[in-house]
Amino acid sequence: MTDTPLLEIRGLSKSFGPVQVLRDVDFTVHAGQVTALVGDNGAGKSTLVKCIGGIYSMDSGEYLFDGRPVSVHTPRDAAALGVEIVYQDLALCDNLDIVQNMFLGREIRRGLVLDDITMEQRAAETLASLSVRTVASVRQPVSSLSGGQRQTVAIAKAVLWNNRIVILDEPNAALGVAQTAQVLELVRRLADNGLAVVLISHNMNDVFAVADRIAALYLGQMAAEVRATDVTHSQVVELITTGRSGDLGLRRQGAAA
Amino acid sequence: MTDTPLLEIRGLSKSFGPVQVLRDVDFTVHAGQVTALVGDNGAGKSTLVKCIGGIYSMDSGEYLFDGRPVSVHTPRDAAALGVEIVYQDLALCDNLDIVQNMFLGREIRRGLVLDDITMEQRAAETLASLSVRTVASVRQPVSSLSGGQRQTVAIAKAVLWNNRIVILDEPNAALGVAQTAQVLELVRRLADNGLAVVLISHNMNDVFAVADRIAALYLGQMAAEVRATDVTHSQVVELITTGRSGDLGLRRQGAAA
Amino acid sequence: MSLTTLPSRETLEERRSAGFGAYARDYLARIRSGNMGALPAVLGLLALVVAFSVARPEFVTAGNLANLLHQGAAVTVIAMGLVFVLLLGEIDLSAGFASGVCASVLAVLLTNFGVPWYVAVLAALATGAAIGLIIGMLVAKLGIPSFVVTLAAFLAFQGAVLLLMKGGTIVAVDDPIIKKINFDGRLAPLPGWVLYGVTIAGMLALHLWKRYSRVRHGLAAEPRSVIALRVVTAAVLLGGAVWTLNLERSPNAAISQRGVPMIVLVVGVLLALCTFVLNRTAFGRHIYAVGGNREAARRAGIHVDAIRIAVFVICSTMAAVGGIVAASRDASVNPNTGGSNVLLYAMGAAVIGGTSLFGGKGRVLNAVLGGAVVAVIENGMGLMNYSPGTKYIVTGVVLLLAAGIDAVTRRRAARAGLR
Amino acid sequence: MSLTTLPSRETLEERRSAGFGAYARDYLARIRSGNMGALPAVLGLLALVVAFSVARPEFVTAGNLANLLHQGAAVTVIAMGLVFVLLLGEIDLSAGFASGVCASVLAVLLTNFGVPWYVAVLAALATGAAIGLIIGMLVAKLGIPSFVVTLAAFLAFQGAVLLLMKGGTIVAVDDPIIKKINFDGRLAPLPGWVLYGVTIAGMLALHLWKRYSRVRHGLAAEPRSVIALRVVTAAVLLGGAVWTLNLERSPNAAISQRGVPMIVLVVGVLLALCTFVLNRTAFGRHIYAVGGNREAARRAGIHVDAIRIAVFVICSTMAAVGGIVAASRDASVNPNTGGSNVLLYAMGAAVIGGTSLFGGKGRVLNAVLGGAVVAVIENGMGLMNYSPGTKYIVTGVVLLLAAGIDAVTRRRAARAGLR
Amino acid sequence: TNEVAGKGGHGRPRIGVILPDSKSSARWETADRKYLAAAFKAAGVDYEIQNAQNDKSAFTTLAEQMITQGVDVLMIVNLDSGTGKAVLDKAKNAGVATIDYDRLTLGGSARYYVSFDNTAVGTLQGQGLVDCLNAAKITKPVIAELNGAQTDNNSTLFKEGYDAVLAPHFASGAYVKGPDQWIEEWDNTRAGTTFEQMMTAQPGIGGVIAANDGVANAVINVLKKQGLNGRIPVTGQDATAQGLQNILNGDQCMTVYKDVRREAAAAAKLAIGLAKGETGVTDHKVHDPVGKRDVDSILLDPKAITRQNVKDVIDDGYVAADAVCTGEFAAKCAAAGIK
Ligand SMILES: Nc1ncnc2c1ncn2[C@@H]1O[C@H](COP(=O)(O)OP(=O)(O)OP(=O)(O)O)[C@@H](O)[C@H]1O
Ligand SMILES: Nc1ncnc2c1ncn2[C@@H]1O[C@H](COP(=O)(O)OP(=O)(O)OP(=O)(O)O)[C@@H](O)[C@H]1O
Ligand SMILES: [Mg+2]
Ligand SMILES: [Mg+2]
Repeated sequence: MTDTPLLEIRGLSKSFGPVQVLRDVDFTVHAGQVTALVGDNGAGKSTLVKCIGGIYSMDSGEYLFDGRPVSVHTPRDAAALGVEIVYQDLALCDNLDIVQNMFLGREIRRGLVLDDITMEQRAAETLASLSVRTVASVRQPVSSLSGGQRQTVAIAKAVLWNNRIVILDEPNAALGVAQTAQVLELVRRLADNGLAVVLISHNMNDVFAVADRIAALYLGQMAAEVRATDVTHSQVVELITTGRSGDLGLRRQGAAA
Repeated sequence: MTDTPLLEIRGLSKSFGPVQVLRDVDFTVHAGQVTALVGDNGAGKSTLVKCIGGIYSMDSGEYLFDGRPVSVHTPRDAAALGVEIVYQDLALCDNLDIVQNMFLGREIRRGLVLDDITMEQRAAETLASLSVRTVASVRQPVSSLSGGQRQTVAIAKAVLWNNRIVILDEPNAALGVAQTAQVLELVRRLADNGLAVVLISHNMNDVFAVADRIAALYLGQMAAEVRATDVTHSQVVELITTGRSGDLGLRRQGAAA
Repeated sequence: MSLTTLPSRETLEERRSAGFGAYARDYLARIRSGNMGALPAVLGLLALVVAFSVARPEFVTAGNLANLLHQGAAVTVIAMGLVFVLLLGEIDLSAGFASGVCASVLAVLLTNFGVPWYVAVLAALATGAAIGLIIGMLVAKLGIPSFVVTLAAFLAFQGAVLLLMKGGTIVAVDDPIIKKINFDGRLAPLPGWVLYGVTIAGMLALHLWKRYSRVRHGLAAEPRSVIALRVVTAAVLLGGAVWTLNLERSPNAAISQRGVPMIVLVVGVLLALCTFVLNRTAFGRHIYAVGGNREAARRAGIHVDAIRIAVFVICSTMAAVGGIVAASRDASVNPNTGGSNVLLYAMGAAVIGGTSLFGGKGRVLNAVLGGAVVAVIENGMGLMNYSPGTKYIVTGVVLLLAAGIDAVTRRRAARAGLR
Repeated sequence: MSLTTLPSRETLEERRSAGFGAYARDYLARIRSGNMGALPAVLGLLALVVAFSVARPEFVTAGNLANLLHQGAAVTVIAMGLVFVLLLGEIDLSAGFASGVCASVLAVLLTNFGVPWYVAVLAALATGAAIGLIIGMLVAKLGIPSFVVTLAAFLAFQGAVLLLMKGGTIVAVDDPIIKKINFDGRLAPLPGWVLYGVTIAGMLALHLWKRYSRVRHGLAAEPRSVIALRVVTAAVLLGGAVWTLNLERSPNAAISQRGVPMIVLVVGVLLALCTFVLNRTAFGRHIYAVGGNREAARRAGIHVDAIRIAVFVICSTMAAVGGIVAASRDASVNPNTGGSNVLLYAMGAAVIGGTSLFGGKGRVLNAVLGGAVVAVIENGMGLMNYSPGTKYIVTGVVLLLAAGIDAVTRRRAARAGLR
Repeated sequence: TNEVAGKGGHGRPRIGVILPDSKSSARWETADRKYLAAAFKAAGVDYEIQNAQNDKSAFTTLAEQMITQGVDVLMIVNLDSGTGKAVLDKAKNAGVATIDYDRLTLGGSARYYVSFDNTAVGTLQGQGLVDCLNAAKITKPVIAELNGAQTDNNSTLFKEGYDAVLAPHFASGAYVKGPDQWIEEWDNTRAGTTFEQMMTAQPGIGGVIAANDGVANAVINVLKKQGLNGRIPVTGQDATAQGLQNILNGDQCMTVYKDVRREAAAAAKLAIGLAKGETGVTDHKVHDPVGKRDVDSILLDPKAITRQNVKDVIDDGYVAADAVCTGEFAAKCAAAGIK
């Protein structure tokens, strides 16, 4: 664990028209750690992630990477920093097949020509490593995949690359038992290899299984960022549902704002 | 518990082009019970549900309702029988607002004119009852909702009506802790009111919390239909991942077919 | 199934009691976030009017205002019908010539067969409906893409008009009632004012009634001040128009030409009707649903095929109305009625007004505004003394500018918020 | 990041070693499930050819086959360009007149300024590219809907042609090289056969190479029998065409007109090039991605705006080629070149071929097939002695039937499977 | 001063002209506009000349606007009689004097009609074809007809003219009636395709009536491809530079020369007189079968042009010599006595 966080967001606010979704949010991510981001439905987790990924522009706030301020306005900017995100709404191209989706935007080529063979091989390997056994062919269009299969494709896509930060927005939502275990193991392995991993999940078992740190959003505000070993299940649930738990969490006047 | 099942599917097979997804599946649902449908990713759960809902046509098989054979070819046929389904891929109209989506196809009118006021009131009440506290307005288009909020809208839509069967395909996937509890409670209450409820989930805690019976699909075949009290967590997980567990599940030659 | 209502409904109803200030802030924020309704189209229109008025002072005379209304009516009516088809993400290339076919039916019946005007009008409308029914069936039941079906219809109707017109002659339409529609029908000044009063009063009553019932049921409602602002704006704009149109505009002292042209009434009634259908009936809601997500609509038990067929019927029937309006304006029908640029202009009017070609988004009011943009451009360009080549180019550029204002406003606004 | 490969890959690779029988079953199942590639378009085309041959035996003469190729070329080339724009869910209404503008540039430079042919051709292509660039920028950077931008361009280009043609005169194009393209250029019989041989051999080599490398890497590959079937079919069809075109077709004994028209080569090369770009390059893949889900493509780091601009550049440049082809065929350019029904026919060709107006779905080969359908209809109808009215109607009906065969086959097939 | 209020409000007489399009024929923009404008300018009247671009609705729009602006005389070339009639009626109601220029509006209310005699044009074309066939000694030729746009009343009149000439030859069996089609919008590309298909359907075509030079040029290009140009006579109309070149080449048998200057001058004179409150002087009466009335008319005679008298067109200044005698044509011009 180093001292400068790999990624630091300071004072992020974001509104959609009249609705303020994030208020003055601070969020830090450290290399080699799994940071769990939790919060109630509509707390603003996905919005925060989309701001980090350059999908949404920030209304105000600072974006520090490796301690240096950077400006991230498009997904390309984020990718250039080494930030890879699996969004909750997946965003796969339904008209493309699994291989094409997994390598989208980073196709392997030989000269001008796409190297479909290598891509197909690597896609099949990665999928298999995520315990997906029911995909008939990696040349199937993703529109014909089951919910969990789609989810797996999106996850596989994110881990194919050498990144510095991997953010997973509810990756286990649609996954089966074996696949979930596989993904959690993957998350742990990524962090152990020195990457920073952010995991968003509503499942406390999953969170406590892998997280080093837990950040809880409550109604668009950061209620607490704590070490996973310092809190219990029920404390985190309390943070999620009420924004505070004992001396952790938002001050009362803050919560009322 | 009555003797004739409310809904019975016999020998259902379904292929998509060269891929056979369901093979000779039998499935029964009883009034007043919660039937959990479990299975690995890509096992065919959603496909089975879509066949029941009239989204897909059945290649072969029988569809019995109240013991009588019926033919269900469109979602309207299913709705006419009193079957209401929350699909995994939700299928909301992004351009419509929450109220409009919730009452879609069953708008309340006064004469020719839509009764928007009544619909808005009822939508707000139902949402609130599902612990959704972060929706700014029920007049928001659903495209601006968070994943969990969308899920809740879809669930709310299904339970607004007087049905005989409610089928929920991974309803808790995107839901927060409180909302999950609320939905499980709702599922139990529906069954207690005499409805037949089918719950698809990958979360064994949820399954065991509410299910009376458990049906396990394995690679498109029905591995077992058992009472929840007769099996353990780990047995069900085994059924899901290997198709058999002890003397439960598929015969070996069946699994090899 | 009744569920217990939990207490925490504050957020849902936060804005229920908000006053004018809060509402205005809300509106500004919504504008900034790109959700601007008719504003950009109105801005584009305004810019055009100002530009033409500066270039040619004749542009802002009573006579020219009346001309403009007559000129733009047919395209606007067809555009209104197209909105229905576009809302479903379908297209109707045949709407222009469908209007021609219906106009031919009208003219041939009136002139060659001497039937009474109402029989001819009914026959024209029925022809339109039948055309729409056939197109709709081919699209919905056989699954042929609407682009192909209506391209085929586009060709076939051209031929049908030629046959109906016996190979290229023209048929005069001299029926006085038909000519009232868009040739010389006018409301006398007094009835014009009366109608104006009724319209404004009706608008006010509707708004207040809606507010009253929402408040009574404890739902968020517009503050009275907003309603007042809206009604007063409408009253001023409409009042100005009525006043201008009630001026004498005849260049010939022998004939008086005061009063609001009848066509304004026709378009107004159609606008109200279509808006009512789309916004206040289940049928209209289902159109938006099918256009937004066809599969979701199907799963919700909506008769998707029926809706698809219905919009084509509506579109072709509106095209028939457009054809009648055009026949009235020209006092005749010929093989080119509904041809040349009519279709593209009508589609353009709908799209400029903000209707999406992908379905699910659009309003009939915007088609009327888009129709006004197209009419203003055609009218204004007619006053400029350009050679044909230059005129085409300038028309294109002006259209682009008018649409560009719209796009750039929306975009600037959208930057602030979403994507 | 390398992940350990788990052992259970059977399902993924089940079909790797499948032979012809399994492949055929697979193909039939795929057909039954509605995934039929070019088959329905070919069926529609075949039905048309048979129908016209029965109605007019002249239809199947060598001379008429050559005419057909000359006549359909311009629309087909424009349709190929439109596929790129349609793949993105955009539309280009200006493609027809853009081809007119480029043809005018070519003609004016050649005839009035006497520049060499290659300079004129380059200038025409550059004009096309510039047009596309401007349209693309307006669409992608300002966010004006492409329907509106290209409608404005549609108008402006009409004017531009008039200005270039000095108000409506005809400009002759007499350059012998340009006329080779689509007027009188032919491959002599022997070179024709040589080229044929090279094409078929190349096709075979490509297929075998692909199979070889896939098998070498342990991936599922087509069985040899399927490759053989495909290559033999192509060889027979193309061979028949070459043989027919190598017959003497000149009505004038003094002039021989044997050989494959040069335009076949031009279209063939463009088809191969476009197919290569769409299927085998990252750029092509990104076009499909942006068309399928623009937001997903953006999140994958694709320069969405650049892609959007690029497709308009390609489309307009192809339109320029189409203009050159048209100018060559008419040996002249007039203000109507690229006008009247050219745009609609080109769009129709693309859409009949199965390209979706919603983006993400379509192939250039299908545009060629669709272009053939349109050309066959026009050609066949030209042999019938109908009055214009009847001709339009019959053309519409025939188009509908051709497209209907396609739609109904797909639908019947789709019933078995999805939705 | 604001001139919109009506006739009374301004001093200078004002004339409005609406031309039909710029694509069916180049004459409207290249000739008529020029000559009319010159005449009006010389007479010191205010004028406005607009082109409706073959758009019927634009046509009506333009007329309404001219009437609103208070023109004293409205001169139109109708796109079709229907819109023409509507416009003329509107003008009449507004007290504006009206002239049908070049095309008679059937059933209309124009006060005057100025034109070439269109049936006579057709007669010249028919006779020209007969002469060329005789000169080439072609026996029992199949005659193909490519008429103009069916929706253009003038096309019908042309056709009446040449059909009347050809009918006896068909009846006697000297000629064989071949394919006979209308060319929508006078579209040259379509004319080329149409003729190709005619050749396919009836390979023995020996003579072609092409309604104007553009259509003729398309036909000639098809013939060139077969090496048949010059062997099969083709007629034309309008004496365009292209047409004259085709005639010099021997590919086109004849064209019809309508001296637009004379037509424009006659119309302008009439209009200027009307605008100043005088009555017009006319020499003919043309019967309008629909309106069942005789219209006071000025009718001008068209002239057939063959290789022998191409010179006349150029000497008149109707077409510039350097537009025709480019490149290879210089020698042919010289041979035809053109400088
Ligand atoms: N485009 C938008 N326009 C308006 N409001 C939005 C938009 N996107 C999100 N919101 C609102 O912002 C809030 C936060 O949404 P977000 O998707 O970030 O929630 P979340 O924490 O990811 O929830 P979940 O656990 O359900 O995924 C929600 O109340 C949502 O309605
Ligand atoms: N339209 C389709 N075309 C082809 N294959 C399909 C189609 N739909 C589903 N499949 C395949 O059928 C299998 C079962 O899919 P289904 O969606 O029923 O799985 P599921 O049990 O719901 O899985 P999950 O838990 O991931 O939701 C999958 O392997 C999937 O790839
Ligand atoms: Mg979320
Ligand atoms: Mg599923």
